[in-house]
Amino acid sequence: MPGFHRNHHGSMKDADKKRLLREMLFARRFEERCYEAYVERNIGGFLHLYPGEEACAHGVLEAARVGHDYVITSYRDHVHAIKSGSDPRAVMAELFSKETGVSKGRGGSMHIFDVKHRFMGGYALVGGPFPLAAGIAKAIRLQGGDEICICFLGDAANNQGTFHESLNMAALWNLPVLYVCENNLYGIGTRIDRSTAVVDQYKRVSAYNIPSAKENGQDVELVHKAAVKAIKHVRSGKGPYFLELMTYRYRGHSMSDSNAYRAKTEERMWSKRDPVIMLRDRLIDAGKLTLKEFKDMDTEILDEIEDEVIRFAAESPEPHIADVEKYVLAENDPWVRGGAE
Amino acid sequence: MPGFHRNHHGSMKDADKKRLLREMLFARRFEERCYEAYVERNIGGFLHLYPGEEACAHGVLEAARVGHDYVITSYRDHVHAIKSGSDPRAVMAELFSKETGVSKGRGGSMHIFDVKHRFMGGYALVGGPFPLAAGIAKAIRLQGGDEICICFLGDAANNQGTFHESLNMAALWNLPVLYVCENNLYGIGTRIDRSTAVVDQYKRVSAYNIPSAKENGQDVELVHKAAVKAIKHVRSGKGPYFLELMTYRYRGHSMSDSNAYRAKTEERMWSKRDPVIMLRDRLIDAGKLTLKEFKDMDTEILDEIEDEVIRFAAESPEPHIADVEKYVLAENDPWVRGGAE
Amino acid sequence: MAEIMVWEAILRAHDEELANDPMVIAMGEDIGVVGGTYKATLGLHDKYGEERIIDTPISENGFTGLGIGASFLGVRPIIEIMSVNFSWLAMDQMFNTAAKVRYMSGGQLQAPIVVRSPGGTAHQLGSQHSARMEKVFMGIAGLRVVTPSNPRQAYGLLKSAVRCNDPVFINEHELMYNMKGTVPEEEYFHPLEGSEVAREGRDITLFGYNISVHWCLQAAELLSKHHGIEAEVVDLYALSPLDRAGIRNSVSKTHRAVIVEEAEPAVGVGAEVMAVINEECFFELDAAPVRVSALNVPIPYNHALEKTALPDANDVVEAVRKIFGV
Amino acid sequence: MAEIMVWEAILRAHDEELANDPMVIAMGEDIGVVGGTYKATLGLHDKYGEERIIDTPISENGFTGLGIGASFLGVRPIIEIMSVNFSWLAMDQMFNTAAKVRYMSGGQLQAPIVVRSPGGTAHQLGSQHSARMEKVFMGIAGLRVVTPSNPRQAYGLLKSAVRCNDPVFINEHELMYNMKGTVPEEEYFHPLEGSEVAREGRDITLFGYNISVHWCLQAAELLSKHHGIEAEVVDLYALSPLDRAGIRNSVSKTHRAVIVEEAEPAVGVGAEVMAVINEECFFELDAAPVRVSALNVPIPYNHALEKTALPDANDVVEAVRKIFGV
Ligand SMILES: Cc1ncc(C[n+]2csc(CCOP(=O)(O)OP(=O)(O)O)c2C)c(N)n1
Ligand SMILES: Cc1ncc(C[n+]2csc(CCOP(=O)(O)OP(=O)(O)O)c2C)c(N)n1
Ligand SMILES: [Mg+2]
Ligand SMILES: [Mg+2]
Repeated sequence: MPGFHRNHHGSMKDADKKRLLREMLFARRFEERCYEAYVERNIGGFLHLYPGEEACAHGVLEAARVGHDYVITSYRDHVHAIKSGSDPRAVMAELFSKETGVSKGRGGSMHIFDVKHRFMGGYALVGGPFPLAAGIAKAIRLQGGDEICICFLGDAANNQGTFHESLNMAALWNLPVLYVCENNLYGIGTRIDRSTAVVDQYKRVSAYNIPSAKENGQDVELVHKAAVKAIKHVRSGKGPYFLELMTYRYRGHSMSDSNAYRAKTEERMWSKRDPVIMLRDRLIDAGKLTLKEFKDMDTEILDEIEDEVIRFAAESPEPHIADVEKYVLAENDPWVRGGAE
Repeated sequence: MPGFHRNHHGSMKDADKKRLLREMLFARRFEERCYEAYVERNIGGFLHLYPGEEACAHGVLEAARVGHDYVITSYRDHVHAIKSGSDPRAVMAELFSKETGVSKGRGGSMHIFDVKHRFMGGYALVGGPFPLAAGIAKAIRLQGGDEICICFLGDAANNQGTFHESLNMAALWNLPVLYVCENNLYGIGTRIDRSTAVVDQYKRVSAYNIPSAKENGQDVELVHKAAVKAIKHVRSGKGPYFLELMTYRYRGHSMSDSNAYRAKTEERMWSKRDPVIMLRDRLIDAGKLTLKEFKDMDTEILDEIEDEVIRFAAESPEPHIADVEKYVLAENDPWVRGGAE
Repeated sequence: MAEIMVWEAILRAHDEELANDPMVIAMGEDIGVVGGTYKATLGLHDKYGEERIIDTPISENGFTGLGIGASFLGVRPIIEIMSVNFSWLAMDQMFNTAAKVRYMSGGQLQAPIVVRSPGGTAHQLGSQHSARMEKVFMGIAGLRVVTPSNPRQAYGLLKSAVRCNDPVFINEHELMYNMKGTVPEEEYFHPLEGSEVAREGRDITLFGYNISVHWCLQAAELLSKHHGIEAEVVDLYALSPLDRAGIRNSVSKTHRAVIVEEAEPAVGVGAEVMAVINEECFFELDAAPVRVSALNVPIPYNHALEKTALPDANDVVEAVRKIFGV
Repeated sequence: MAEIMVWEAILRAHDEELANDPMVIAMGEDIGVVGGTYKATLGLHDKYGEERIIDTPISENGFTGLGIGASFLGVRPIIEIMSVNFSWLAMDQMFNTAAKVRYMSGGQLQAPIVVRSPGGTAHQLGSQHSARMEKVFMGIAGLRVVTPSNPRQAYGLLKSAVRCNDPVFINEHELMYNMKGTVPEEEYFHPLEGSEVAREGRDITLFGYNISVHWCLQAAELLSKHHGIEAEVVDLYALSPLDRAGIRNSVSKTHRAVIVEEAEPAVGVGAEVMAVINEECFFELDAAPVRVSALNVPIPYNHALEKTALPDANDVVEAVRKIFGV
């Protein structure tokens, strides 16, 4: 299992870098294994994978207090949950639609929830989390804590009206929310400049007087550094912040997408900026890691995923059919009868 | 009746100024008479009046080709319709809910429609017209005409998601639409800085790369000049434009609003910038008008409103009750039966 | 028992719940400084401050979603949507998030929000301000829908809704805010499920809710006076879930039913109550159940047309006379 | 008669209507370059260009409103909403504008848009991608709602919807895009009102629409084979307005009715058809009409739970057996 040490300061120690490398590699392998499990028909529904974008979630959440700060995102959510503290076994069990899944097999890939780790989901409506995140931040303010809410969303989501409405309210009420735009240049098959008049997302938030920055989303160290600054701003009570991370998804939007709309040259160019390889090579160049160690780490991860994660998911029980009507409404809520008597 | 000569060039001739003065005074008196008619219970429903803001509609539409360009706005719509070419008698008849009303008595104050003058309504959902205006502009492009669409909306409407969505599409697709923000500093009783993070509305549209300007909305000559520039931009095929006009409504938001939330000092300050008085005094100072002439004009207008407008509205017939189910769906549409046979 | 108006009842419920729990907040357009279009939050901004009594921008989906997000952490927002017509803008967050989050999170999250909105046709507000949308809200699993017909219910339903752990939509009526009625002096929580017999009768059941309860009561008086027909009036203050037992009990007694709804008929309260009757006590029926509904039109501005489009007590009387052939 | 799939039928209708009238356009998310999530617009971007085949930003209320505005000037937009769940975001423009503009303008404007959307539960898409919302659309005056059960209807309904001067919502089904069927070679316009008898029978009427027609047909075969019950299957491809005469005619013949709907029951197609039966031919009934519906739950991801939540042909068979006591 990846560890969950935290790192809230600008620069990173070698040990942290190595841990992050392992976490990102784990995330990569986890997602690749999901792909296979989908082909094997152990996972159903829509499946949106994260390979290529690992540095975004890892760099940002490395700078957060996971388990303390609230995290919310879209359907592309497995890795964010795991980095927030979710047990990868419970995430995989969810994908296998098992009762041991984080969402008890009711949610599926797009609806990973793990509230004890303050991972608040997993939403499938593009733009849906923008106001929810502002609301979580509003609750934090009312409750007087020093948590912040971190909301990850895609670039194309920013064209939804909720973006505008939520960012205005977040700024107006000075809410402790960090919006992270994972700009992978596409919303499904539509390239950003074909959907969006101003492609620099970090510039759009000047309409709300929200400070913002743009960063290379493939370099986990740069992401981390930018996130440390952003989080410091938000936690100190200065209101919302917007961080745009330039990244790329290797696979299709979801399993049914062939990526035909992307130029192969573009894909090749981005594959040279692989976040895992970049960090690996940096550590090797600095003499902190050998290729052999990396390969061993990889083998270990693959084994762990197979022996622990997949096995747990596969062997877990399904929900009871009789429970199908559970969780629609609160159980035995006394106010339904007008009070406790 | 006010005339509808057009004026598409920067500066205005004296005759035009005098005509505009008359039109604005007519608009003022028309609205004040609506107020009385409401108290007299000849007008029902919600009634939103325009006194104080006359220079906005008049300055902008003076620069447009009325009857050729499309105009669309919110519930505060009587004056925009009249300046677009609607017969004031038919507008008043609408408010009196008569069959001779522009919308045949079905619409009411918030739903003035006069399509033969290309006045496209009159909508009661705040933010609703933003995408409709972009759509009209899209149709213009498809049909290859040189019309533009002019959309008037309030400042508070800009917090609606449709603002963001529509302005992005208008910019992206280079649509011939002019958005005019009548910034009267309030959305009902909420002051702009209590609802909006960036109070300078013309700055918000940089998020869509839309050129914009801000102008004193009380001075019809300045408004006209700014509108000439804006309309030239839009009509020349350069895409959308956003014009913010700073103005003030004298009355409450609607008839049920007492204005209690506004400081009397603020109201007094704005009353000194009255668009009608400002233009009147300017013409008097320049020796182009005497106070006597102005007073005669006023009397003439008041008589005209009473003798022609109100009388027409009062004497017109109500819709037939039997027609209540008319206009729900198209009549005798052959495609309902699968074609013309 | 004090005689107060519906708006005062709603205000009192707000005030008590705000005083009771610091996590209760109120939000909506012009509910703060102005005190609300219908005065339901009058004075609360001064009393509880702007962190808890929140004037929102005109961003219905945004602020509803914000309220839902806050509710995940235990905040209990009472959200006013100024007119139900505007709620179309907020349906995404209400239905895609609030109504589903408990289920899709496997019970980890809940969205205990209250959304209040005037949901009927008032006088001459025209097509875009006269929708009656209770039927839209009551068709979606995961949301409770209640609708008060008097100040007591308006007070007690809001109080229970605030405390209940489910999202609750409260369908109010613009024409009823000034309606008077008695409300207990002591604190009172109205059940969110069930129905009330507003008038006992043996010959036929008139089902109403919100404003149509009053049309039913008027009709019942007229029927009694002029035709000797004693109608039972059942007040369906809970629209979701509906009180199947209450519906069955009354129809099993009277063997006839008329459902009175303010909305156009298709897939409405009338249809649903008829379906419940068909399912629960079809063979108890001595006559076909009838619905009295609005015409299937957007609401016109003209007053006479508007009146024609909407049902009233006379339409109820006519429907009952037709059933009895009198 | 060619055998083609539903998506091919929809594509053919698009293509013919685009060729027929330069004011016909198509718009929606990923309908252009990609050709549509379900291929309903495949190849049209190349053929008709990006001014007419428009990839929109993810702005459902915005682009629906834009389509409506364009339709005021005679443009005929075919708007795809990628999944009906997202249509909550566009309801404001659909209902507050498109459905009401003819009325409130006194007949001066009309909004001849077509909105198409897959509106059923597919396989394991979870709560936020599995709503069945036909009931929401069919309850509001001013909008037509149709829902094809086969390629012929999918083709012919879209063609008529494009030409019709009313706004039309077409409720499609994600699981049906690859369903095959015959479509006339020559141009064909399907009526936007009415119903079709998909199978003749004398003992009971099964009412279905869209996917549930197929459950009804399967059930009818099973009932005939195992129980000697000959069910008539009526395909309600028009949900608004409903075919009251068609409903009456069939029930007057069979005297029994089951309505099969994919959605949770409250205020749904089942309730409305039951209400129509009660109004049109109550005394023709030999048994209480029954609705077969989904459970009243958001749709779970787990496949077995999902299957449990939804009705199928076996549930229809069970309902009929219960009616006949066999
Ligand atoms: C409201 C809504 N509209 C449309 C969709 C369909 N959809 C799912 S993901 C997606 C693209 C989103 O792109 P982006 O925000 O850039 O995120 P990415 O998938 O690239 O991470 C679309 C259109 C949806 N789920 N919800
Ligand atoms: C969607 C929607 N939300 C709320 C309202 C209620 N409402 C009507 S006007 C208004 C204020 C609008 O202010 P602004 O846009 O500044 O226009 P102004 O009235 O000042 O001209 C509000 C909140 C509405 N009509 N529609
Ligand atoms: Mg993207
Ligand atoms: Mg304003």
